[in-house]
Amino acid sequence: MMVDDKNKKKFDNPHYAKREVIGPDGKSFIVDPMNDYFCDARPKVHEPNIIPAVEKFLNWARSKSLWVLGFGTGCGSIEIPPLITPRFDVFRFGIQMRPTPRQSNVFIISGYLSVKTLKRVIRSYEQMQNPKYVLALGSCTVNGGMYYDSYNTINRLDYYLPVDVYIAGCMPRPEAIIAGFNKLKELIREGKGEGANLYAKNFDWYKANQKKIIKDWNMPDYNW
Amino acid sequence: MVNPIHIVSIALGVAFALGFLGKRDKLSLGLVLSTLAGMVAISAGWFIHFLNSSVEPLQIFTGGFKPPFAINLQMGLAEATFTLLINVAGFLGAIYLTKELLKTGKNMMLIFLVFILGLNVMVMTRDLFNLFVFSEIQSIALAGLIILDPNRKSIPSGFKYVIATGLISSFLLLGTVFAYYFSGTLNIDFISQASLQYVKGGAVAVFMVILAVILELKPFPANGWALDVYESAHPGIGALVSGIAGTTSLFVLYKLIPVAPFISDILITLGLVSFVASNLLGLSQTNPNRLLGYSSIGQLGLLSATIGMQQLLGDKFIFIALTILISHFFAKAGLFWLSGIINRDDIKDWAMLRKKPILLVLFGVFIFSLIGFPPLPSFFGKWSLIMELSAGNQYMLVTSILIGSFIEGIYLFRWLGYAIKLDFSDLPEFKLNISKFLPTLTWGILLIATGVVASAEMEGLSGLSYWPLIFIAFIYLIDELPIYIKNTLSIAGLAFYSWLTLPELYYTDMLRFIFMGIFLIGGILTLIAGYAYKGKRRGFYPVALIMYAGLAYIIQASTTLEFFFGWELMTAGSYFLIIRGKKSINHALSYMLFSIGGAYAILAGFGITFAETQSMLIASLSQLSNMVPLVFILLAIGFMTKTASLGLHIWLPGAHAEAESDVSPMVSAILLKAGVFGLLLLMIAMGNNPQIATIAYYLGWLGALTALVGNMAAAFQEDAKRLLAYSSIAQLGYILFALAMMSHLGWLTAMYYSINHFLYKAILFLTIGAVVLKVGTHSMYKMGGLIKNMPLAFIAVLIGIIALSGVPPLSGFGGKWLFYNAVIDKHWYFQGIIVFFSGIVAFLYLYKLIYSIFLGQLKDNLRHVTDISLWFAIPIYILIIGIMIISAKPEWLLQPLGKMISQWYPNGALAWNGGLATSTYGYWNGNGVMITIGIMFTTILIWLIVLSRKAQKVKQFNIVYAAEAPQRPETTHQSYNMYAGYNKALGWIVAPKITEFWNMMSDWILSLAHFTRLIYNGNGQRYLIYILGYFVIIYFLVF
Amino acid sequence: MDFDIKRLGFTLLGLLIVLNWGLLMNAFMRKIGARVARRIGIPWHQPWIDLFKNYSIRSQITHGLMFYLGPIFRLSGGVGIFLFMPMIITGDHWLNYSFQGDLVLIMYFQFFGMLGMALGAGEGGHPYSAIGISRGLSQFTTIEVPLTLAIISLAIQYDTLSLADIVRAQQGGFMHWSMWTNPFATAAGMLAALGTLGHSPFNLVMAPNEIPIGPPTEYHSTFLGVLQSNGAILHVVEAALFMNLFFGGATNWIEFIVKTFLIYFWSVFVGMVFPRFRIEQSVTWFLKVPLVLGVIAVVMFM
Amino acid sequence: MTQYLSVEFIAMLTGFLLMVIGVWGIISQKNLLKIVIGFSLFDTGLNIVIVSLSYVKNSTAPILDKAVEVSDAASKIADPVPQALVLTSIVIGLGVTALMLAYVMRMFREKKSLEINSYNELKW
Amino acid sequence: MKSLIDKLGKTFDIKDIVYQRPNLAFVTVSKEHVLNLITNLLDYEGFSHFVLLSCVDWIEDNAFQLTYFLNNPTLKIDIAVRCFIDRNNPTMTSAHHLWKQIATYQRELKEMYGIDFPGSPGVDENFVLEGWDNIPPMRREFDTKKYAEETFFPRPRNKTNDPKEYMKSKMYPND
Repeated sequence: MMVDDKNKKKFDNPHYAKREVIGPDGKSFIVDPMNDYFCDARPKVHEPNIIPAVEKFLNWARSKSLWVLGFGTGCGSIEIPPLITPRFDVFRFGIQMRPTPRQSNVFIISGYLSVKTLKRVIRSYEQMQNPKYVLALGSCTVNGGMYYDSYNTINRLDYYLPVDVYIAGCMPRPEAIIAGFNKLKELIREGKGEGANLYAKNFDWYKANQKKIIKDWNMPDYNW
Repeated sequence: MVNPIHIVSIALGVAFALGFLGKRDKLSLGLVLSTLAGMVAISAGWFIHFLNSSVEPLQIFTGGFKPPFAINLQMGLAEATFTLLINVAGFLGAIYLTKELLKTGKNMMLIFLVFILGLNVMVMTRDLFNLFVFSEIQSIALAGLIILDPNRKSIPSGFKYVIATGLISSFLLLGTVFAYYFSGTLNIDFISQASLQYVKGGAVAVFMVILAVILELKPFPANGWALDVYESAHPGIGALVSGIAGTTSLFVLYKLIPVAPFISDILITLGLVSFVASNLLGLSQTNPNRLLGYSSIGQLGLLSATIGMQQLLGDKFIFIALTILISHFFAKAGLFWLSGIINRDDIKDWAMLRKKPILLVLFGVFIFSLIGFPPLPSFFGKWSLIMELSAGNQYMLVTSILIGSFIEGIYLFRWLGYAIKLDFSDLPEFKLNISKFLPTLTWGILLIATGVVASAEMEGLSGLSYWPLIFIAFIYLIDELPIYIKNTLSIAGLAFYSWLTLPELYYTDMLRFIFMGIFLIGGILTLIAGYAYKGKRRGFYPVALIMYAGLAYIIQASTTLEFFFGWELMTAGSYFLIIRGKKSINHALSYMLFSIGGAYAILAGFGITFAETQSMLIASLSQLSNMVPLVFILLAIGFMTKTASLGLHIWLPGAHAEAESDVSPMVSAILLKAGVFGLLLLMIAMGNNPQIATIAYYLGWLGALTALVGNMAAAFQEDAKRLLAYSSIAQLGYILFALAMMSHLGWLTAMYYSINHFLYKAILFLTIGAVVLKVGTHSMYKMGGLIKNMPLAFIAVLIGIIALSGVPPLSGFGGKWLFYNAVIDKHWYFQGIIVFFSGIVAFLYLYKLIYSIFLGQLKDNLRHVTDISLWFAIPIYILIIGIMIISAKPEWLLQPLGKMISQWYPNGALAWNGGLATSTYGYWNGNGVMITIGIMFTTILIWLIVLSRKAQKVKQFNIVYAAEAPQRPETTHQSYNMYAGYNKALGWIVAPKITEFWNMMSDWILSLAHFTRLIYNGNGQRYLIYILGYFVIIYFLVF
Repeated sequence: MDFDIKRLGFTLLGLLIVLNWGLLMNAFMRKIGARVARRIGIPWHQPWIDLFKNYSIRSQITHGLMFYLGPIFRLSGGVGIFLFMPMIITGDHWLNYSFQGDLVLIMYFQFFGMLGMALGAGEGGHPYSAIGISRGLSQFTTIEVPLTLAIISLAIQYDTLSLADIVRAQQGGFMHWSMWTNPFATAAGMLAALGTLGHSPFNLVMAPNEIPIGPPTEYHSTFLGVLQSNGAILHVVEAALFMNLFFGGATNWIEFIVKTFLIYFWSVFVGMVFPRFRIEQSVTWFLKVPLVLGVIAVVMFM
Repeated sequence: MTQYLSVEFIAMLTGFLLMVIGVWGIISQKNLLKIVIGFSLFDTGLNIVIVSLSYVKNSTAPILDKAVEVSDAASKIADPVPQALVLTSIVIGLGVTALMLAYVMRMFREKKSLEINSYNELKW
Repeated sequence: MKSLIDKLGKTFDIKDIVYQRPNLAFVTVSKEHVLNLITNLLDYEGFSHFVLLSCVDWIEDNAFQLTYFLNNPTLKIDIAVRCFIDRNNPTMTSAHHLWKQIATYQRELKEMYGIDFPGSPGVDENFVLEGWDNIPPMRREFDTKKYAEETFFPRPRNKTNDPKEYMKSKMYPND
């Protein structure tokens, strides 16, 4: 059965539609929320510090202070709380949870990502500041895992976000996650944790992939 | 000089001649009018004659015999005055009734003429029986006039009138005859010489005579018949009944008092009961004519009481009685005439007056005259009355007069409020008939003129210059000109006055200099903002200037009368300023009521002072030795109505919040300081008295609680201006607290706070007012994010709130520092704690104010709002410069203040070393702190700019929103009920108990009024029973 | 005001010491918290690393001028209190700029940073910021009540509002401390300190679980770095305030460090034991026992 | 005892009695006409009282003619003043009564009722 | 239970009665009578609790089967009322006036199967999917694997093993 026009759903968020409002002086004007309420600048590539020694030191500091965004996207998020229990205690490694993406550096995509969640993930990722790292957890983020044929779950995360470390398993145990963090630290110290710049460089490609599956794209291209 | 008998003769002659004129009504009317004019001329001639020379009164003996064999009339100054009043009123009343008289024909004109004639003879006659005859003639004529406007209502009321007056005159006749029987004469003078009160039976005779006259004055409750006449008769007739018939009866009463001197005491009681009760009943009236009837009866009651007080008042009696009488005479007739012009049955419809603004002005003049505002005559009358009564230690009388006046104020100002504020678009257009307008206008002008004449008679008013008032009158005359001309002139006027007074005050009196500076400079600054308004802004400048004139008078006053004059003038001006706001009808009324109440407290206080010291100088307050606490409390209550201390504050929030944008700072930053100034004067004068210390202690607590409740309530407001208004209450609470400390540091704090509060509250109110003008709403939660549109306003508010909150380095901190030192110095720790606590509560509302308006989310409809008007920005930034100077160089302000206060409290002064102030406890270097913080702030700013100079500028929805994006700014702006948790915890402190208390009071009074008025059940017979009962009861009271 | 380069130098050195001690103290406290939960916890140098990390973030966003100025106000507030507070009482070197104002100045200067931060966070436009601020301000109003009572009690006791003089009056031995001479004021003040230092149960302002870290929700990178620096300074300085008021001040840096550590530890210790209060609970809590203690303290010296 | 049987006393008593009856009529009767009659009675009583006051026993009318010399007029004639007064009073009483009746007429024309209770729209 | 069904059978044309458990029965009625039946059950038989509304796609029979699952909380018995609707014209009367929450189920069915419930509040709004513009995904003619391969950039697989064979070769290489 094909979808006829009558049943075609409106994808626009009614709150973001252009609207005519009347100002206090009685003049009416158009408010376009997408332009007026959101910044639509493109992300910039932030080059590393020109002095290699300084950059090396800063990378060391970054690797020792990984602030993780507390955003559980899928079933794998159940594996994250054990990390901060006495048994695993990732605080030892300079890893801690932050409740807001503004202050976080690491985004753990914990398991399968539905299209709906992907939209939120993209928004949160873009709200994080450069440098930022993505840790993809579980086979679902590698190839879709058991949801490989689902109509609503992505298969490969790296088409949508630059992934620094994949941690395989369904689900990976906390030890595996710690191992993943160690790998991430190595990468950062080697200066390879430039996911944010990669994202900015290949912005159009990522955006095209994201928009291909997110049909109701009702947000600016880059969520500052 | 024409013999006064010709007043009678020509009136009678013309009355008879009218019968020969046939149907020629216009001619008849012309004849009647010219007759009345002739009568006016005769009485005016005699009036001038007696005014110029102190000649003996003229005695006219009819029939050539001397009394007791013939009737004699007397023409003296009093008679000339009253006949003049009667005849002028009759003449103008006839002009007013031209149309009606022409319609009903010459019979009515005849009756009208006879009515005036009867009144004239009643005034002049010295014969008791003659008095009876002419009073009957007058009543019969009046009974005829009542059906001039024949409607369903006037006929029964006329009938009630006829039987009631018939009964009353029968008593008069009976009394007259018995008086004759016992004294053998009918001449009043001979009867009084016969001292009938000592003769058995003779006393009853004169009692009957005098009581009949009293009953003619319609005392409560034997007055139902008169009220019906007032309500149903044509207002033109009502004017005559209330104005001249009442006046005549009063004169007759005055004339007859020597016959029965024993009645004086009971007369005072009867009069005051009538005064208070009628005014109380007036509260629940909606029909303007009946309302005026109640008011008339009340005034007649007051006047008859005044006649009873003849002995108490001594020399002043004539002046007092005459000023109050004339106020009543002009105002009541004028109001009735206005009622006839409007011709509506509900006082709410009087908003119609606004279609002809001159009528509204007249209405205002009449109302203010009845209440007794300067410069109208009754102001001086009431002042002298209270002074003299206090001097005689008649405090009960003072109290009841003030209570009655206060109740009268309630309904009169409610009515005035209706006329000024209610919507009048639905009401019909009306034509202003010149014959109706002219008499009314004449009355208004005469009222003001007599006020000016009366003021010249007053002692203790010499220090006041009338030039400001003349200037204001001039501004009123050019009201039609565009706003910038009037504004410029007003500013120039204030500037000129400042130039005239300030330099002189600077060298002579620092205290007055500071307050004068706040009033005048503040006035100029707030007026600058007025340029932002478009159009003509009718009526704004005169009233604003009246307020400033009143304030200036207060400062310059050296006598209590001058002070009170200025105080009442300021109240009147500010009332009109407040009532200009959009929804301020009720707020203005409650402001006025609290103000009148406060003013009467002040009046009573001054009266007691006068009683003891026999001096009207303000300085005489300090010489008081008896009843010091009472005077202090009375005056303090009066002043605290203006400073809106807890309990007396409920008028303020609404009044300030609803006022116009540039009026709010006038009434908040400037006007409230008048109360502070009053308190200061009071404490300077009486502070040395040891009895005051206890009261001051409680005042301190009151100030602290005011501060707490004000700030707490401000934190829970959603209306920006209401928030600031509550903040004003709290700030004035601080000042009251500091004043009550009565120590050097306490007063320094109070003065410093007064100046600071003026600066930052003017900034805040002006800015918020300007913002409100731009965004069109007071509700803070409807604003938000305006910082980008209105940077100027934001900076102003930021400076304002930093200064208000007392955060260093701005000037507010100085106040807090002084406060700590003063509190510890005075050992008022617990009050101090409450004050500090409330100071911190202030952060709640200050943050809410700036956040809800300028930060957070910008709303759809405000996206294109522009910055505040330049005309607002100019005064705001001038004030900001003032704050900055005081903050950086506090010693420039504090040193002279300290020097001034050392006059009264030399101990505990601050020691200054450059910018470093040292008290007994601590030290503070305002200058150094400012520099240190400035350098540190700049350093950190530079550091952050170096680090994050490339920050991406984002827009309002680019926030972390739990992985979503906000949908609407309205739902994202966290402002409404911002301190819900705090409200849950401590909101009980600001439960509106005080408002409930006042509401309960007003409910009680209203239900009492309603309950009492049920005695007038409309049955004429019942009214007769009241008359008889009154007669009997008074009889038993007297004998 | 004469410019005095030596004083400036000592003050800056003192600031550096306080900053580093504050960071270290934060690490210690978190370590203690971890040990209570039977964890190992962060390395002792973690705060420095976090600070470096935050200053090294490459991109920033700003919501506007006031957002930008907020952290500056905040840090100025922290540093300002430091400047106006005598640190080491012996000698003249570590008195900072306390000759410019007394205890009242310090009390009210606390608000400078709070207000600026609140304004900056407000411009961020985030509702959580406003919620956090409204809670913080609400709580602060009543925290100040017992604190003010305690301070007034001390001012009556020592007949001065000068902090340096209060400290000097406590010199001469352990038993001269206000803690012994004025125990009720100390008790009231230390209970108020729980609120001032903002640990559980009075940490509703930040409340990471419900309104993600409250006012600074939108702050990140360098802005957050500034806020962190301020946090380190402020914790030490506020502990130093209580030290000066109640515990005899400090005559050398060792004493300073020990005393501030213990005072700060007091709030952490309580925080470890008690869960978070709701806002109306925390607001009214200070008006119960601490208020009574403060009133007793004042009455004793009246 | 004899003084109570004198003419002037009986006249005065009658007058007062009439006044009381009149007042009773005014305040108790509901019919407008009866009220007017009551008033009239009251008035008449009043006039009788006035006349009774001027009564001097064994004296003549106050007319100065041959019967009464000017010199002993004061002792011979009745007091003339109350008589003059009573004339005026009667005239005025008549006027008032007429006015009342006129009012009653118009009221009746207006409402077709002579009941005083039906004319109390104006109250309070 | 049985008596209830019998009683209902007198009024309604009930077919295919299945007594699943002592306290659960499935009944089938025609599309037109479903609403009458559940209204009757709600109003007279005390089935005040609406449990769920579900759908089965019988593509072979060209029909959707709707199941209204009701519960009687006092007697603790459940009844499930089934009906078949035409697959080509999937429209059903809305029952949101009986229980408000049915609207949500109907919204879900609209999204997942394309069954329309005219008049049901918000029936056209997104339920789970955002921006779905293909045929409703729970219809059996929708090939979800094909869709996923076309849309989600499947990662190319290096090698596929049949688990049974692979394990066998690993564990029992000799067999």
